[in-house]
Amino acid sequence: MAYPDLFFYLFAAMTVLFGALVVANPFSRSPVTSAMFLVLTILSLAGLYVLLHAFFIAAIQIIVYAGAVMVLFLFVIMLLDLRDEEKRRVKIFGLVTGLLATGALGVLLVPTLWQSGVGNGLNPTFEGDTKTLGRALFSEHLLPFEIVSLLLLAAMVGAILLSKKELK
Amino acid sequence: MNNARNNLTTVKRTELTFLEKLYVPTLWSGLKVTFRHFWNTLFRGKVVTMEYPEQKWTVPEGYRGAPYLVKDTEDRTKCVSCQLCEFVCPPKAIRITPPGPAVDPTTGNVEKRPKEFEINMLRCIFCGFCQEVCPEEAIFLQKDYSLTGVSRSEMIYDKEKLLALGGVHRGPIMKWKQKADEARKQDAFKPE
Amino acid sequence: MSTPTTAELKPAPPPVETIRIKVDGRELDVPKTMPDWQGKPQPTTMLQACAMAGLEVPHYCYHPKLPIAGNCRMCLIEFGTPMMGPDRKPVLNEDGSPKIARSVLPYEPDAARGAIACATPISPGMELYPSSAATKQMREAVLESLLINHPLDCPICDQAGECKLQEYSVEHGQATSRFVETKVHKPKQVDLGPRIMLDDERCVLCTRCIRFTRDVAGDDALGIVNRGSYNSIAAYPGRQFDNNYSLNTVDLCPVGALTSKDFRFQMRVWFLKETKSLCATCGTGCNITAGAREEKLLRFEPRQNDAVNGPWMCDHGRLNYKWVQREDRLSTVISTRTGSGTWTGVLAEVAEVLRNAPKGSVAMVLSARQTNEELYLLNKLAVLCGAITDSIAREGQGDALLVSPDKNPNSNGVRLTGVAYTEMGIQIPKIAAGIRNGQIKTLVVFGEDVTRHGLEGDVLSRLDHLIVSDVLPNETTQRAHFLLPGCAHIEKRGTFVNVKGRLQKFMKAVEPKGDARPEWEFLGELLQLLGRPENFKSLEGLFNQMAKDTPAFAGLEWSRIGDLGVNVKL
Amino acid sequence: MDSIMDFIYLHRELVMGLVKICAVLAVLLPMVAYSVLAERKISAFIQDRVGPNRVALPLLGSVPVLGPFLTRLGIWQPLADGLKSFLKEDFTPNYVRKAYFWLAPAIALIPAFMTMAVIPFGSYIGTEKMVIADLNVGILYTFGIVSLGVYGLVLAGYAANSKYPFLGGIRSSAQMISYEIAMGMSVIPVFMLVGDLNLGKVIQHQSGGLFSWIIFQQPVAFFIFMVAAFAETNRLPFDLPESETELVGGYHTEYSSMKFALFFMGEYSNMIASSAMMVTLFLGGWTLPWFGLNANAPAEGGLWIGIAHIGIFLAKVLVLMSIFIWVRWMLPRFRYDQLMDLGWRRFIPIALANIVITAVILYLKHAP
Repeated sequence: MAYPDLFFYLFAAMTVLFGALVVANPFSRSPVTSAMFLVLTILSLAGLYVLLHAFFIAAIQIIVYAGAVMVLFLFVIMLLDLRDEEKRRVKIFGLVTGLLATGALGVLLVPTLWQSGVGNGLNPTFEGDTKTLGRALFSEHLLPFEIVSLLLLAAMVGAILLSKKELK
Repeated sequence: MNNARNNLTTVKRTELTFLEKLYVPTLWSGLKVTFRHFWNTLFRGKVVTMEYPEQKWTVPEGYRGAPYLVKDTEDRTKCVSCQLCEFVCPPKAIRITPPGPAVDPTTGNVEKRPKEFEINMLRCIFCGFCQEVCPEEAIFLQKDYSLTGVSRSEMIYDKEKLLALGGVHRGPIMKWKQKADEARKQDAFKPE
Repeated sequence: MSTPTTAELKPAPPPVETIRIKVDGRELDVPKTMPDWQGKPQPTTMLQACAMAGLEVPHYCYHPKLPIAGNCRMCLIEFGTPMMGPDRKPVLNEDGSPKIARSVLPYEPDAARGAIACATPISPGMELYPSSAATKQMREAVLESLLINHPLDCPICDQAGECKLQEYSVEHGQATSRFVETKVHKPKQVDLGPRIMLDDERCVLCTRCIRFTRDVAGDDALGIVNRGSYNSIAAYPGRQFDNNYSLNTVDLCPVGALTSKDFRFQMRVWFLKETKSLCATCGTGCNITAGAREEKLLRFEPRQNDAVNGPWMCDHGRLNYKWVQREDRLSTVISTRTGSGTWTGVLAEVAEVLRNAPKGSVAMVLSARQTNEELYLLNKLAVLCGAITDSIAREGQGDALLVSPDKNPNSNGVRLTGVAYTEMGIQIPKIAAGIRNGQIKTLVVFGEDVTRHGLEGDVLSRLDHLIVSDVLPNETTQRAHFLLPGCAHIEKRGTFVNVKGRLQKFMKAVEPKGDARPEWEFLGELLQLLGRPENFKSLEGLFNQMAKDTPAFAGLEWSRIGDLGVNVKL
Repeated sequence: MDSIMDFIYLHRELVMGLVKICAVLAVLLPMVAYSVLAERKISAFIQDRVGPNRVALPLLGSVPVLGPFLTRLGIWQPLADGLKSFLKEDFTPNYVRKAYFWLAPAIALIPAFMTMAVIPFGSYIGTEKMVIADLNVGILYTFGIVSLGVYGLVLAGYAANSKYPFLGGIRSSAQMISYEIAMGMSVIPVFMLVGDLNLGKVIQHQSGGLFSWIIFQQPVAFFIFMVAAFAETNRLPFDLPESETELVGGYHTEYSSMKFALFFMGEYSNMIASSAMMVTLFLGGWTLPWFGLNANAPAEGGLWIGIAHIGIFLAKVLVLMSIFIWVRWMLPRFRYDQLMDLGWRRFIPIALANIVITAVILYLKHAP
């Protein structure tokens, strides 16, 4: 087996395992532990991106998700001191509905992926270096990019407005 | 007439200039100060610290270090084991064993001397109460401030050690000598 | 000779005849007579009147239990009497009140003339000025003259801390002495007797000691010799001051002149933890104050109880404390059967032995040195085992003052708790015979060396089980199969009943050594192991329970006994 | 023997990579140790003291002149410090969250070491490029790793399960996120100038003489980057996560012995990494505009030039390190609101403006 394949299975297994540990950790129900496993999931995902030669996406994944978003999560979890969360019992209703939803999604996704023939001689030609990505974003996908930017801006303005105690 | 509010004076903060807002003058003066000290210490030897075991601090007059027992000029233990220091000692560092009923004929007019006198230097806080309370001027806070030992028991100073460290006190009060002189005078007085 | 111990305070016959006087301007009715040192009514003195007004007049030679000498002059106070006209009628002021003539010196009408308050009786309408400027000046003068030859050696003086001269110098003295001449140095370290050391320099010549030994102890051994400044106390030539009450003079001495050879230079008095206790040397049960520092007993002093011992106690009892903290005292609980060395283990074994003993096979010899509470619990134990019990009488020599011929502190307790109903010791031969013929297999001994009282070693060796509790080792404890170290009375709390039937309690002065525990504690546990749970948790509870169960103590409670005890019906 | 040579020949990249990693660590770890000594010495001189001058090696210490001189210089102090941190009692309070308590020091140290992977610390020795990993997205890698460094601190604060460490952890998370943004934005103009994210290219760009160093073209970017680096490494005047005077040491309050030493090493390796980044991005990397040291060392006979390049790089790093140390004793600590104000309301707008201005200038320059 070639190195890239080996690493692919390693990272893939890690992603799945850590992802499962985020939501269903048998050893700890601490939100901080869940968050830390989410960070590990993100890191393994970044590893997968690297295997796809999408270095930029991998780096951004780490910087934005692991480096910023999850730190903020942690910040909030620690500030709120979610001790009750550790004591909460698993509810049958939540478990059943969750499994149902996952199952349904699986039913949708697996045949689709099966039919699309992923992994069977599909040769990714897209090199994820910054130049190509920049080109693609700012020419071909300019409109969606700008729309998303606007959306984010609106969200930011809204957040600021909401966090202000009183409007002057 | 005047309520408290009227007595308040409000000092207005000085407006900072643009440069000051950029911290530039502060940075510059900080740099100057630190550099001056750096230069003076490194190249002009202006060190304020002392390298302790080799260089020792000259203890000023009146410094209160460890308490030791003193002898008088006639080599007699001044302590009469009145136990006032033991009583007054705030950390209970002093422990005196009185002599008991046996009379030691060699002590002359002084009937009472401590059989044992111990100061636990680990407990002692150098407060000086013992010196202050002593009616016989037998214990003095001396200049030792750095007492070391390798075991706890070593830091309990016994009478011999305290006397050896304390030395001789040349005070004006020689109570027992005075009494002995008086008694001699009285013996010599022969009213006809 | 009448003694203060027998002088119970009898209620004064009503109505009391009173005299109206003024003390420091305050009107006061005082009885016309008061009991003197022997309890006989005598005209009330100025000092007693001031005491009733709540003002203490300083004094050295005066002592309520000694004849009055009036020689120290410390109690001088200024006073006044109603002025009498030539017509033998009181002279009145303008407002109608009687005019008072202050006492003055005969030829110096400006100077007040004091009277010694301890020996001057009061008269109707008299005015006393114990706080006036003149009184203050008199006291200063007296103190100054007392201090002329007194050495300022408080640091080495054992009296420091409980010295009247120190106290009055602070309260009434002046700070400086004007005396410039050479001080007279009187003899120091004078050996008055086997227990007393005299320092003549410190003596203020109050003669309390002389009066005590002459009038109370009945041994006229002391007197004053030499003249003037050289006055000093001495024993008569060729005589020792060695009667059995000599140490009381140390307590009486207001200064540090008379010191106890036993306590001399042992410890400053302010370090002593003082505990109210009793003397357990004889049946009198003198009240004492035990002084100890850091679990070391240092001295016994009499504690005034006019119903028992007055302010005195005998030397023998006073010095009878050293055995308690002897090196060889019993301090380990042990069972020689199993080698167990813990209270739980040994008590369980003892309980097993007693539970399995057939009726009539157990005998108990219980000392009259145990407390009532312990005897009560032991008696319960005896009833439970069907045991035959006895105690041991201890007869000795008594005297007319305090020493009782009964040398057990609690003989009456033994009788009242039912351990020995009749004469103590008559069951002992029966017990010996029972052991010899094999009927008695188990012997419980508390606080006695039975080998010296009719149960010799060869008798004890026939026993199956010998359970012994004691404080000091002896032949019986050496032979014990189960040894339960107990406490001397000074190490525990409890009550004794003295020869006259006074129930008195005592407190714990020092901790027992090693494993030793108060007997009542482990007896309670033993009874519990034998299936007779006791519902007391403290000595107070035990006493109250005993008082309920014992007819002689009916109606008593620990909290109501008081420091001086109560009389019980014998 | 042959088989080993064969293996090296076949896996040349792997072997050379390992050799370079070892070499970098062999330089980095002593540098960490001696920057602690430098910190102590410089702080001592600034405060009119003498600093560590006691540790003497048995044999070297008795060499006539040199021995005492080195001893007074405190040159052996780091050895003693290191030994001490191993020998001290490793105390774990019983209320801590054990797993995180053990992990946090490692998490704090590893990113600091990993940052060094993309730093080009020299040109060539032989045909070997003097960088562990010559990544195309070098700077992005650095930022990614640096952004993970905060976890060590936050987890340490959380693991200790007591007030001061917790506050330290909270502070560090907020502070690191805030200054990462300013830091990231400040370097964008650099890459706009260079036109590539590869750090090797950045150095090539600066090899055209002293004034081609980017610090002269982008002084504002350099300033923001440096200040943000102070904040990212928790150095005074931004050491709020530790601040001894109020938080007793912040996130590492409960740590002792080697675990504490790991935090210490992490802080100093971070300083070294930041200095190395600044040297690479703004100060011309391993180049020197004189003596023909600008160009890459030739493959043949360029060994000494290659070594000189490494030396130049290290010297520049040391200069920046001493600035780091000096500033600590020069400036008082910022208040937390001042810190946030500086990061969000001053540096980010300035950095944004800098990007726009640079873009405009570049457009005008290259406009046809």
